[in-house]
Amino acid sequence: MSLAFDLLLVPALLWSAWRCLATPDLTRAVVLFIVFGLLMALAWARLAAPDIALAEAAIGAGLTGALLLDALGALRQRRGERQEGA
Amino acid sequence: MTEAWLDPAAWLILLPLSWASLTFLAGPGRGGRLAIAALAVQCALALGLALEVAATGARVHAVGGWGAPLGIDLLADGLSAVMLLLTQAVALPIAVYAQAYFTDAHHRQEATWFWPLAGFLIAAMNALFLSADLFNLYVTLELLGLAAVGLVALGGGAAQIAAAMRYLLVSLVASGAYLLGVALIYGSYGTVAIATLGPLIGQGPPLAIWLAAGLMAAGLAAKSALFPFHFWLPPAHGGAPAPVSALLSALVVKASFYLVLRLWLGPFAPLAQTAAALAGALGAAAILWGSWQALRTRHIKRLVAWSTVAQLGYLFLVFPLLAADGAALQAGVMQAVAHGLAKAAMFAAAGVLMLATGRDTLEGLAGVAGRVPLTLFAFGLAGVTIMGLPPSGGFLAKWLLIDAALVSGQWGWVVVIIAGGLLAAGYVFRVLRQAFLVVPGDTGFQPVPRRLEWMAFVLATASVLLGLRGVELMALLNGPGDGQPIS
Amino acid sequence: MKALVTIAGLALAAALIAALLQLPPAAVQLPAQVAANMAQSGVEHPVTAVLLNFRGYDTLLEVAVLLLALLTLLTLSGGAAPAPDGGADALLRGVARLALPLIVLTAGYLLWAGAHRPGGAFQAGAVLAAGAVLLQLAGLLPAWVGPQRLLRLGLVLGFLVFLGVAATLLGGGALLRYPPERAGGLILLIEAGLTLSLGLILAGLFLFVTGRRS
Amino acid sequence: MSTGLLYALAGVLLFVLGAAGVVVLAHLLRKILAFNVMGSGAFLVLVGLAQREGVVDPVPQAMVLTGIVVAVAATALALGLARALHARTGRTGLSEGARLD
Repeated sequence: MSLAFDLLLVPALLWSAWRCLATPDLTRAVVLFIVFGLLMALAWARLAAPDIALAEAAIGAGLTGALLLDALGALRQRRGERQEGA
Repeated sequence: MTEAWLDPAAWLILLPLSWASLTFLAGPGRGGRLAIAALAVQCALALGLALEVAATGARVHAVGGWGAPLGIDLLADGLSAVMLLLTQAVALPIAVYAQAYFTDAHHRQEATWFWPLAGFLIAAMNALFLSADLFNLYVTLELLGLAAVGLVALGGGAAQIAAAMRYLLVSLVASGAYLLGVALIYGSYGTVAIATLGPLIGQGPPLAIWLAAGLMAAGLAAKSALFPFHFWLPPAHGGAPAPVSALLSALVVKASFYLVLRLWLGPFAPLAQTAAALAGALGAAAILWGSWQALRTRHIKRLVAWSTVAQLGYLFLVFPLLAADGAALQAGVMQAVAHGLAKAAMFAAAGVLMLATGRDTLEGLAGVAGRVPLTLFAFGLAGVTIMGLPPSGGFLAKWLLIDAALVSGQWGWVVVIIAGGLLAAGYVFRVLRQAFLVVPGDTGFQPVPRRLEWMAFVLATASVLLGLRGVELMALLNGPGDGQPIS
Repeated sequence: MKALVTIAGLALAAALIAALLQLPPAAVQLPAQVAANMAQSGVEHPVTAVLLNFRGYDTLLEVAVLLLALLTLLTLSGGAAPAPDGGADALLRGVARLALPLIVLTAGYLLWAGAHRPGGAFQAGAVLAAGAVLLQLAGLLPAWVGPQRLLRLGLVLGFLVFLGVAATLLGGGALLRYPPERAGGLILLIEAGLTLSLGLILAGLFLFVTGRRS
Repeated sequence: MSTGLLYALAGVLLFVLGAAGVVVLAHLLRKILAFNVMGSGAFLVLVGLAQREGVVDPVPQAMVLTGIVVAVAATALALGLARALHARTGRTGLSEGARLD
C-alpha cells in the first residue's frame, strides 16, 4: 500500500518539477512550483520527517510561493509605471 | 592553554556576528567606529591564536561540548591561523578606509547597510576558516555568498544589480553542488565531521565519494572564480564600491580556495592526484587569460579585477606541485596572503584615483600623479607584489612555486609563472604611465581624504614587507614539531 | 549549449544513480548517538535536540543568513519603506483583528510543542510572519512604515539572545555548551526570541521586496 | 528498494533537472524556480540516502530544516534583485548584459 503511494508520488514530483520548468506560461510555472512544494511536503511525511513536512508546506510552498506570485506581478508591470532607479 | 571563555577562536566568530547585528541596530550608515574598534580586537585575537598554534599546535573547540561526529568541532591549525590573520589584517585597514570613503558626499547613499553586511561577511570567513564539519561549512559558504552579493548590490545601479544577480546565481548553484556532495558523503559514511571522515575515505572510497569530491571541487572552484568559471568576477568586483571590491578580491575568493586546499590535503587526499593536472591547467589558463584581459580593458577597476582572475590562477598551480614538494603548500599560502594584501591596496588606490578624477577609465588618469602621489606610490608597491619582484611577498610565493616546479621537473609551469609576471608588469605600467603623463592646464581633480591614501599605502607596504617576514608565517604551517601541515 | 547541458546532466544523473545503488551501509550511526544523548539535551524531540543543541551552531549561523537576506533587500529598496496601503478594506481589517489572537496562540503552541514533538521556532515564526503580513495588508501595522529602531530591535533580538547565550556558555567550557539541567530552559529562551525575530524577518522578506504596496 | 533510497534517486533527478534549468533557462524567475527544484533534490538525497536502511535519522532532518530556511532566504534575495533589475532596466534576464568588458 505505502509502496504504491510512493510509486505514485515520485513520478508526480518529477512531473510537476519538469512541467514547472518547461511550461511556456510563467503563471502556470509558479502554480506548478507550489504544487511541487506541497508534493515535497508529502514526500517528507513519507520519509518520517514531519518537521520538514511542516516547514516545507509553510516556508517552501507557502512563503516562497507568495514571494514568487508577488514577484510575477511586479515583473509583468511595464517599465515606467515604477520609479526609475538610480 | 587559555581558559575556555577566552578562546580566541570562539571570539573571532562571536565578535563580528555581534558587531554586525549592533551596527544594524544603530541604523543606516552608522556603526563604523564600533566596527573599527572590534576589528582591532579581532586583529589581536587572530595574532594571539596564531602564536598559540605556533607554540602548542592545532587546537580543537567542541561546540556544545559534544565533540564530532555528534557535535560540530572548530579546528584552529596553522593553515586556519594564517588565513584568519590575513582576513583581520586586510579587514581593519579597509574598514578605516571605508569609513572615510562612505562619508564622502558621492558615496554616502551607498553606505546604508555596509557595516552589518561587512560584519556578517567577516564573521562568515572566520567561521569558515575554523569549521571542521562539512555541513557547517555549507552554512558558512551560504552566509559568505549572500553577504558578498549584498555588498556588490550596495551601489544600487543597474550594472551593479546585474552583477550581483549573476554572482548570486553562480554562488547558489555552486553551493548546491557542494551540498549534494555533503549529502552523498553523509549517506556513504553517516558523518560529515572532517576528522572522522579522513580514515574512512582512506579505506578505498566508493563511487559516490568520487562524485561527491568532484561536485564539491567544481562548486568551490566556481566560487573561487577559477577559469572558466571566472566570468562573474570582473563585473562584480569591478562594479562594487572600492572598499567592497577590496574585501571581495582580497579575501572572499580565497575562502573557497582555502576550502579546496583543506579538503584536498585532508579527507580527499586519497583521490587528489587524479585531478591535479586539471587544476594546474585551469590555473595556467586563468593566469594567461586574466592578464591578457587586464591588458585590454579601459576601466581601472576592471583591470584590477581581471588581475585577480590571473592571480587566483597561481593558487591552483599549487595542486600539481603538492605531491612532489611540500614547499608548494607554503607557496600557495604565501601567494594567497601576498595577493590579499596587494589586491586590497590596489582596489583602495583605484578608489582614490576614481574619486580624484571623477572618472573610471584609464584615459581619465592622465596627470593624476601630481595630485595623489602617495596613492600612485601605493599602487606601484602593490604592483611590485603582483608582478612578483623582490623583496615582496609575491616574489617569495612565485619563487617557491618555480622552485617546486623545477624540483619535480615540471618545466611547463615555470614558463607560465614567468609569463604571468611579465604580463602583470604590462598592466601595472599601463596605469602608472597614464598617471604620470604631463597634462597642461587645469585638470579639475577633486580633493581626496588623506586617510584613503594612507590605508592604500599601509596595505601595499605590508604586501612588500611580507617577503621579509615570510619565514615566520610559513613556519606556522608546519606546526610546532611534526612536519605534517594539516591537523 | 542546451544539448551540451542535457548530455552532461544525463551523464551526471546516471553516474549518481549508479553510485547510490551500489552504496554499502554507513560506518557511523549517528541516530544511536543522538538517542544516547537525548537525556542530556534538555528536550524530548530528537530533531529539536539536533537543531538547537547538538548542532545548534548551524542554527545560529542560519539565523544570520536570514538577517543578511533581509539586509540586502533593505539595501535594494534604498532604505525607503513600503508605504501602508491607505484604502485597506474594512472586511480585511475585521478578519485581521479576529485572526490575530488565533495566530499568536498557534505560534505559541508550536513553539512550546517543539520540545516534545514536531514544531518549534521556525514553524512558529512562519505562522507569526503570516500574521504580520495580514496586519500589513489590512493597514493595521504602522511600524512597518520604515525599519525604525524598535522594529530593528525586534528583527535582531532573537539573534542577539542566541549569541548572548552562546557567549555566556563559553564560560562553561565551550560555545553553546548547555549544562544538562538548564538546557531545556535555555533552549526555550532561545526559541522564544527566535520565534519573534523569525516572524518579523520572514514577514520582512515578503514586505520589503523592493517597496511592496508602493 | 527501501523508501529512503527511492526518494534519494528521485532527489538525484530533481537536482540534475534543476541545475540544468538554472543554466539553460533565460528568464530570471525561471532560474529561481530551477534553483529551488535543485535544492529540494539535494535535500531529498541527504535524508533519503541516510535513511535507506529504514532507520529514521534526525541529524540530516535537522540539516534539511536549516537548508530550507537558507533556501528561502536566497530565494527572497534573488527575487529582490530580479525585481530591482527589472525596475531599473525593464529586463527579466541577464543575457543582454553578458558582455564581460
